[in-house]
Amino acid sequence: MSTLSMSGALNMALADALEADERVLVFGEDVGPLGGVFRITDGLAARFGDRRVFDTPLAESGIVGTAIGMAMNGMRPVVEMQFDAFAYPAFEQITSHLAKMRNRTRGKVEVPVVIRIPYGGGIGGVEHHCDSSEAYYTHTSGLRVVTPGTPQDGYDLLRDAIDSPDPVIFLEPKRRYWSKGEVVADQRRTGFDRALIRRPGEDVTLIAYGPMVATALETAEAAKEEGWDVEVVDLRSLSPFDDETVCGSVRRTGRAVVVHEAAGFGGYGAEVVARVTERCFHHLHAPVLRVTGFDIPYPPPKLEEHFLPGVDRILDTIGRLQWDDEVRGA
Amino acid sequence: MSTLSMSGALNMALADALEADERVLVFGEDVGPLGGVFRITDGLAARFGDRRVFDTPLAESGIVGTAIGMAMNGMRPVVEMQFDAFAYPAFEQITSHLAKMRNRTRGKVEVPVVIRIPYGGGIGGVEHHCDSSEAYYTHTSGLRVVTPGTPQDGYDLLRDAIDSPDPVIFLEPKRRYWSKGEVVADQRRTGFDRALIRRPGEDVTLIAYGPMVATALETAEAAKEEGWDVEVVDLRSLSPFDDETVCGSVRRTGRAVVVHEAAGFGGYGAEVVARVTERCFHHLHAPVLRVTGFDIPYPPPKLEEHFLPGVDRILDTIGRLQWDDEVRGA
Amino acid sequence: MARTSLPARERSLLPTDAPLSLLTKTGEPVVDPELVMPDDDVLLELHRRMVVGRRFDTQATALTRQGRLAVYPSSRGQEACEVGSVLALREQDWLFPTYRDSVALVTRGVPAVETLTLLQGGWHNGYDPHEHRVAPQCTPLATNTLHAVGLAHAAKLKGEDTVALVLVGDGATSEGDTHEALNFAAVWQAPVVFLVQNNGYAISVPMSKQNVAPSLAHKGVGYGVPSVLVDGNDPAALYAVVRDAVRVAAEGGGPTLIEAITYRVEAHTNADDATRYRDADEVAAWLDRDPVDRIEAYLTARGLLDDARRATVAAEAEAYAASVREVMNADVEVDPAELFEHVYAEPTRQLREQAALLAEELA
Amino acid sequence: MARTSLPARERSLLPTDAPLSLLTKTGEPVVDPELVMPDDDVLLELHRRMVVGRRFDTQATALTRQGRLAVYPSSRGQEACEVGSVLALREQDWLFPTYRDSVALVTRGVPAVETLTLLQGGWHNGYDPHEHRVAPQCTPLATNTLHAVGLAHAAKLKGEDTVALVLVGDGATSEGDTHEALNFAAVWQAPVVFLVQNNGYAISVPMSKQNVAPSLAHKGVGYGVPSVLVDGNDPAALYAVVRDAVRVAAEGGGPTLIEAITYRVEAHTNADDATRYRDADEVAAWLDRDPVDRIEAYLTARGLLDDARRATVAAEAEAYAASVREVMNADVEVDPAELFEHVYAEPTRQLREQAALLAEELA
Ligand SMILES: Cc1ncc(C[n+]2csc(CCOP(=O)(O)OP(=O)(O)O)c2C)c(N)n1
Ligand SMILES: Cc1ncc(C[n+]2csc(CCOP(=O)(O)OP(=O)(O)O)c2C)c(N)n1
Ligand SMILES: [Mg+2]
Ligand SMILES: [Mg+2]
Repeated sequence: MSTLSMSGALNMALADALEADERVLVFGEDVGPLGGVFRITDGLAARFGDRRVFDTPLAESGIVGTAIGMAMNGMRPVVEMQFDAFAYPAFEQITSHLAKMRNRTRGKVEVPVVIRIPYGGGIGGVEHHCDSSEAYYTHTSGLRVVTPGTPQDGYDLLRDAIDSPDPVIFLEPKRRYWSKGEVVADQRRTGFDRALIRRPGEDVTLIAYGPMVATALETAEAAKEEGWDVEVVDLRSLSPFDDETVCGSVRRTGRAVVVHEAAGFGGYGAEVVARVTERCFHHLHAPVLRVTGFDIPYPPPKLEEHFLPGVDRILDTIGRLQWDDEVRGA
Repeated sequence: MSTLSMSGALNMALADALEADERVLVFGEDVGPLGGVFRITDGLAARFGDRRVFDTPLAESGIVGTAIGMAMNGMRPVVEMQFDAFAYPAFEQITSHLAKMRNRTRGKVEVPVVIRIPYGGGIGGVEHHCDSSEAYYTHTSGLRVVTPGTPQDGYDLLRDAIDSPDPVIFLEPKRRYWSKGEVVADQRRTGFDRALIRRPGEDVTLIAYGPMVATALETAEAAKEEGWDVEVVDLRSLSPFDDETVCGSVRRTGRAVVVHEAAGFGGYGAEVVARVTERCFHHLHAPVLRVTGFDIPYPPPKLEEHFLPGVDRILDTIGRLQWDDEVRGA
Repeated sequence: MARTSLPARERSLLPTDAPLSLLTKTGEPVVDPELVMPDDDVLLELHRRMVVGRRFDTQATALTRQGRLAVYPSSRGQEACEVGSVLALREQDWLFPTYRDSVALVTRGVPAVETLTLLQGGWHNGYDPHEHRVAPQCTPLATNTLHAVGLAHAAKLKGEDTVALVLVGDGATSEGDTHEALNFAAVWQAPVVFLVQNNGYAISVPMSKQNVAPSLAHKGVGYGVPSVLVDGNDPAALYAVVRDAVRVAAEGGGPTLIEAITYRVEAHTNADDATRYRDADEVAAWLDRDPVDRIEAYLTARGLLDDARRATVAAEAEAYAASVREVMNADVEVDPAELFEHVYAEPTRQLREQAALLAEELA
Repeated sequence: MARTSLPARERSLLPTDAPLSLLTKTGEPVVDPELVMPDDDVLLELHRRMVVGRRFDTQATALTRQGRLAVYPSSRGQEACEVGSVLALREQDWLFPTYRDSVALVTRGVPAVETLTLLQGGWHNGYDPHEHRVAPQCTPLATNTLHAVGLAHAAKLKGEDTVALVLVGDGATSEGDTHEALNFAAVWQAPVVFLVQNNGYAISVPMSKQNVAPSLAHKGVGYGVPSVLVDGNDPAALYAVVRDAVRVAAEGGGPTLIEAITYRVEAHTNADDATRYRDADEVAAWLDRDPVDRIEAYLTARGLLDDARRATVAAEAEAYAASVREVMNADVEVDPAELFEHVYAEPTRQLREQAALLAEELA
């Protein structure tokens, strides 16, 4: 066990995966000698050589498309998209091929590719560097979409993703790259597609993932002052969704709020609201609410604080959950 | 007024727009002499010449990217993507530029581009020819997304889309291209971004759009036998969403079902459920349910009937809306 | 095969002005210092497979009229490419075909019924790609070029002697993926061969609206990929050129781009109406350059093909067509439950629920 | 300018082996039959703008250290490209720059504070593109090539005499969009000039991992686009080559692809650590080819630049830097309400609700 930043944990996961399985390859833009613009692949090219860790020409469709071909030939490519919005050129390869290859070939062709995408805002990045693009991938059948909220999950989920026979979109919350935590290697205890209750509570379930897990936990602390005992669920796997854990929590608390950075309209939170409502309707004291980014392009650095869901906005939303029970009724 | 198929109505709309405004250009793959694989641009190249209606090289990012440049120079390009999945190569141009250009330039640069995309299934098409990709676009702030359910709306909405100063994703329900209806030209009465109540009813609101409008109306007829008086709302504009019309209906009926062809998980229907539930919670006798495609790639022709929402599946779902009111309770 | 001594290739990246050929359109042999005529047995095999392939193609078109296929994109007129390229592959090589390349598939040994599964609508793909080393037929244009490069590069990393041959159309060369694939292949010196079947049209769009360079083979220059322009209706030249490129790739010489000038005799698919965009005269002129007639003329003149062999081949083609008819006339068995089986390695809980729902509906 | 007689261009699509130049690295004039040395006043203007541009660049880098800019990608060492290309444009022409081309913007007349708005973080873009005929600085690589082609083609359709000049880096040439743009431009014969600033690196990735063709200019061949290879640290040659290409485009001669060989002296941005992937020696060798020194040496030898003028130019540069410091040191005014204003022509009802929500929070 050691104390690591999430970026350190991700780096360790890649190194351990490269060590454990020679079919694992790491490639993309600047992932070689530079170690990636976020240094997630730092030292890997030197350690594993440029046949296993290498820079590619600058073309995202090319990176994903060739990764598919390599996977068809038995490799396990782990590729990096430099920033969220720069994965869009690969959208056709991801949607029409990566997601569908197994299904169209009746399981005959597996494409265990992991696409690592640093996503989300909060780092003062200029336009195109802070998109939260999870909804594009979670709506695409055939993909797994996971995102860690802690360094330990950075390690565990990335190892799981690389081991998975399915293609995985691995979303890295870039504003949490430098957050530290204890990390135990090689001891993955929570299933790859399970949500986790990060903090138990009685009154309301706060559903978060990736960069918002820390914000949700902070909110839970602050909520104590208001007299609310908040349960925080970290989804971890956005697709498939862990109905059991999430609905179990909401049925207990009777109230829920979903939090994410992405624009709300048609965002991932809508799915969470829809399925939780459908499955827990009679346990709900109030509609499941969302705290999300506004329905606008990600703002410029000097305005991002107004966009990002923070403790106050989440508390306000919890406050709107009709705590006065008599209000309720058909 | 004349009786036209939806494809005829779309063709007439393009012709009238080309006639009305010389800045309108129509281009894409096979839209010239061939008139498009669905013949929506039939006759236009001959009538308006190959400077206004023309074939491009085969490259969708190229088509959308050059359309953006043309719009920057005062044109009003109306481009065709041949099938839904073949718009994906243009995803970066659509998401990072088309949707954002006005915002990033503080309104200084307008890009009034219309992207016509035949979408959805039901025509026995092989893989990649039947995607319902609306959720990718509706989640992208800055785009308008509209889809007609009738020939008249084919005409009206396309004219409105071309006149709009905003970029519009215009989704054409390909299985309804050949459905006929009365069409009045040049007399657009319903606002571009308004939903329409296609059939009034008392008991339950069926929310549909595009190819599912006809299916919803059929279901409403069939539901009479079960004793349910079904109201059918045709969304028309998927983004922005007409909360007023939809919530007005649901508050009246107290029950709602959303129908679409796309996979349910993270689909557009989730947004409808989430916002309707949030806004109408205390009027709801049951959770808002969805009838959608399964969470799988669109099936091969011989299996598509099992995938597509049909009258029976929708009726079954209406049946699950807890008609026995005493069941309800916290 | 003098052409391919590597240093020479490196110096001159430009393709020849005129397409390489070994047979004139009437079947006379051409002496080209850069190409060697394939052996007689290869030529006879090319002929046999082209005749069978064409018969398969005609049969498939007929099946669309009987409603047995949802759609069929014919490669009639392109048999030199379809057959010549496949026969030039070695067993361990991989083929990355498009929707138009059903004749290439059956030539590679994929059973007809498995080849046609996609177009019949029973499933998205009917064969085991690993068994035949044939990727699923690709519809999103040009995307298969990248898969081929990736597979070839992986082979190189593993030290396997495998070459990937990828087929694309003239229209597909305009897509960004083709460009990225040529570049990745060049930078990695991946063992991959790009064969562009320039059949004159991308559905209705003629070459003049697609590209204004002297040839599509010229595209290789910008990547440092040696390019060859070849007469795409000359099966002997096609075979020789692809074989050569495969050998170079296998020897570590990197990728080659081949443009084959050919013609799509039929409409884009049975659903297309080609009279909207091209003249009967143009088609007639190309019928005159028929690849099957050409090799037949040559082999006959050489005394290698007599009436007896011609009859044997024709009979084989007929028998094959009959067998295709038979399997395709049988109703396809489809199982709705299969819809949920292959989406993930293990169906998710959600998919199991949805499968149960459908099963209940169908019960 | 003999080079550009159109028939000659059409015959030979290949760029020259060596980059064209008009000044050696020590500033001696080169006689090139294909290029004409710009007039003296142009050379003096090139010099002045390059000195001012470099000072601007140094100032901007300094502003990152003071936290006044979120990030800054320096174009130090690339001033011949940044300034030479922009001065070669006519007023009615359009420029499509990238994030690296701030010096090009200020040379074009965009106020510094508007140029730096993006990097300062106040808004995504600070100037009115229509006013300056400068598209917003583009970050998604190569996507701007297509916008340039579209704008140029629309100009042609409207009968306007407008040429679009698009700037991209060496790395961006690998993206599919570059390929599609070159092809659309060629097929449409659009009045567009592509200038690739090959500064040796795409962040950390050197040319050897990006492209193995003899040059990036070779890419023009595959589209039928005439290509020019030019010394990117030679402002005289840069100006002459771009001017020429603009003239050809304006006269209906279609697109040109120019590759300028230059070098990024600073790291990719202030946030990058270039020591991880390149040697100090390499940088030193390029400092020796400095574009500003080069034109200064030439003008001094010609007697056109004396100490007095040098001092005037230096003073202008200092004064400009001071003004940049001043405006950039003022706090940016941002208005959260603006977030909702420009997403659509009219804010939707949802956006008005969201704006109200935020206003309430901030009240
Ligand atoms: C990305 C993409 N865009 C559009 C299409 C629709 N489409 C199918 S075939 C075709 C023409 C292809 O022409 P070409 O590459 O020359 O191949 P050919 O059909 O002539 O063999 C088009 C536009 C597609 N399949 N994929
Ligand atoms: C589509 C896309 N992918 C990745 C990036 C991230 N990125 C920003 S600059 C850069 C390197 C660009 O190199 P080059 O084109 O040579 O331009 P230079 O920075 O050297 O001027 C990369 C990879 C991006 N901006 N856009
Ligand atoms: Mg073709
Ligand atoms: Mg560069």
